[in-house]
Amino acid sequence: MKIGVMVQEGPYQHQASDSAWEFVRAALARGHEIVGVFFYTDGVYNVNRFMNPPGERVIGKRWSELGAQGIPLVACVTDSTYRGITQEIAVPNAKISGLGNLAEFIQQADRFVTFGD
Amino acid sequence: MKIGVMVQEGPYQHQASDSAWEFVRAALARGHEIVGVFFYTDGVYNVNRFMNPPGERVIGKRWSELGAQGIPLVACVTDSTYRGITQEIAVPNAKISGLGNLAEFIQQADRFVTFGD
Amino acid sequence: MLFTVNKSPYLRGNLEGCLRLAPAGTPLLLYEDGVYAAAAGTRVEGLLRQALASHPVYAVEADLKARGIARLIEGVRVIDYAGFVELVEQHPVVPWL
Amino acid sequence: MLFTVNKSPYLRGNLEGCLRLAPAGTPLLLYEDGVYAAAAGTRVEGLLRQALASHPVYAVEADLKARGIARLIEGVRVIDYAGFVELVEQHPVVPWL
Amino acid sequence: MEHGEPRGEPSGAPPRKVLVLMRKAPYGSLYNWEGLQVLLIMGAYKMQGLVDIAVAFVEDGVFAITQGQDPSSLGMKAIAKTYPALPDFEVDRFYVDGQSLADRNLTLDDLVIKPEILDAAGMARLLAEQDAILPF
Amino acid sequence: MEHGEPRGEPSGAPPRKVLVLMRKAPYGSLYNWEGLQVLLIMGAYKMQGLVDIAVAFVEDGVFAITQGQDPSSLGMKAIAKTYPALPDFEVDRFYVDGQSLADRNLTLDDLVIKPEILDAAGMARLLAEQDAILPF
Repeated sequence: MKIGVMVQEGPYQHQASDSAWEFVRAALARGHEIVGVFFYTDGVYNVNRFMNPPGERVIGKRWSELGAQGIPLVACVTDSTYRGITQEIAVPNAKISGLGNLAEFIQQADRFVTFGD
Repeated sequence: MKIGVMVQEGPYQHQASDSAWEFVRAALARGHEIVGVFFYTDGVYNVNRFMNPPGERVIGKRWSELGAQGIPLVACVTDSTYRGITQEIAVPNAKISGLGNLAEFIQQADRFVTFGD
Repeated sequence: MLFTVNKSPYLRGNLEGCLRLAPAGTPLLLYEDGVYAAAAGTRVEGLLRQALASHPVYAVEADLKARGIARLIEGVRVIDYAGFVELVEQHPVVPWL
Repeated sequence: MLFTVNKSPYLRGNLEGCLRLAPAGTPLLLYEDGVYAAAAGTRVEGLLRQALASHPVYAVEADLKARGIARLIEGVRVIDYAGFVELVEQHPVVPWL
Repeated sequence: MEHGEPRGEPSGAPPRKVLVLMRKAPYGSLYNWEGLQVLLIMGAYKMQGLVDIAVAFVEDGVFAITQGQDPSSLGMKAIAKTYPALPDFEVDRFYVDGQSLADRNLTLDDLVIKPEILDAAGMARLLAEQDAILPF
Repeated sequence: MEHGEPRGEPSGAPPRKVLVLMRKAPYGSLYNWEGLQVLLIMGAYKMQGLVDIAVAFVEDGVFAITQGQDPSSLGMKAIAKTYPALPDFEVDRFYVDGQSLADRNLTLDDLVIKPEILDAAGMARLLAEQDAILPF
């Protein structure tokens, strides 16, 4: 199936980002196509490339690795602008772009799952 | 009196940062001394200098202005490192530093107030 | 002690939780989404009436206005941020976030 | 429909809220702090027993293990993330965040 | 459990049914402001026949559409006032959970729009019709 | 209402009484991990006689100290296992709300430390003694 995902919280503070990542990996393992992961509201913090937690999972890097496999990763441009996240500081394979991407993902997906608080 | 403040959430997503700012202004207006504002957990996002909300309150700038009045603003260095916030991208008058600052603020303050979710 | 509550009483247990522990006479401050508890005639009015029976209850005006809450339960004292600060002058804060 | 609940039943009304609207037979997935509802013998056990009377109830194993929840209410089905995905294959998701 | 069957390609398929589900209160957090932005963009996709879009107000989500909101002294944008303009953006299917209104001592007269009031069974049917539900 | 009187300078003053109040569950959010970091730093200040530090577990905060936690498959750090080491960092005053334990079908035997169990009145007294309460 084609599955779309939205993440509404930033890394570390809430489990949402971790749960979304586990879900995406499990969906890929079952042969599904992830049409995209849309990072909305505080979720845009997930694509900050400067996360550097000592001895810990690096959430931005994990997402970037999924992006390298061809999964579209988009952080909402408006929310990013509010919060000081720009394309320059985004991890590789993540795009800062408009809400239209969310609409596209939904329109392409057979299922859509949101992770948040 | 001497009053210390902790902020546990980032800007915009939750009202915590707004409430803390209103409280600090009102406390100053009543002649109190704010011994410091400590930004902890997602609160560290408050000091990002690149926030740029079109036609909206710029929360980082508001804090920086209070810092210019001599109020110590400290964002937890560990949480900042986790989340990709560094001294270079911090607003003027905000310092990325250790949890010891929180302990100092508490030790100096007659009252301590936390804003969060 | 000043107990502060910033959560909606419909979806969160914060108000109920702090009422269990706050000794009679201790003031209670509602702010942010906590001010929804002060609206008259709702399903949770009983909870706030229980609070008012034992505690002075304050609600922040700017938060009431933002949310368009006009009809308050009788006895709730509306204060501005200066009033919030005054309460903090008088009492150490117990943030029931 | 698959209702998903990720909040503790002690401090949040999410589980109760979605039970009011979920038609009988609709599966319910507990994950993150939502899995606390699956623990046996607690004050909120009645809520989950009510859920089990009308719904298949699933709980994510990794979240149970993280929290050290060992004794579950009988009838709760423990699944891994692959099982979560299987449920999503079968049902559109209603996230009751 | 077994796999569901994939559907066909979306092009040429009927419009995806999308519901924005507002469950949180405004101002204390940003979520339902963000849900409002999603409604606006979905309206544009509805115009192209790609999605069908509706919004439901449940639990504290009903506070999003109450009259008299004035967050100006907090420097925040008013949320409710945008709703009456949504039909201009092709968003015109509004639903509200009757129990949630009653619990909060609200009636249609207290709201800035006139959503269709649904009982629990009606709300469950609405949820069941959707391809995608976006919570705010 | 009238202004309270400022206290004297803290140097030479008795140590500030600080309570970390754990009310949230671990893993779903980071708060009580962060509270734990505060306990560790406060221990260092206690050694200097500047603060007195205690921790109370109330409501879902009691889940922070249950036995058997294993978040390794989620790639997260275990939280509970740090608590037994806290006395080495000068943090040794642990309190738990008895009602919160009972509500969750927990007893002292289920916990990684042995906090003093307080009833509602005892917990209220503990809260009333503090100069600063830090919620997590």
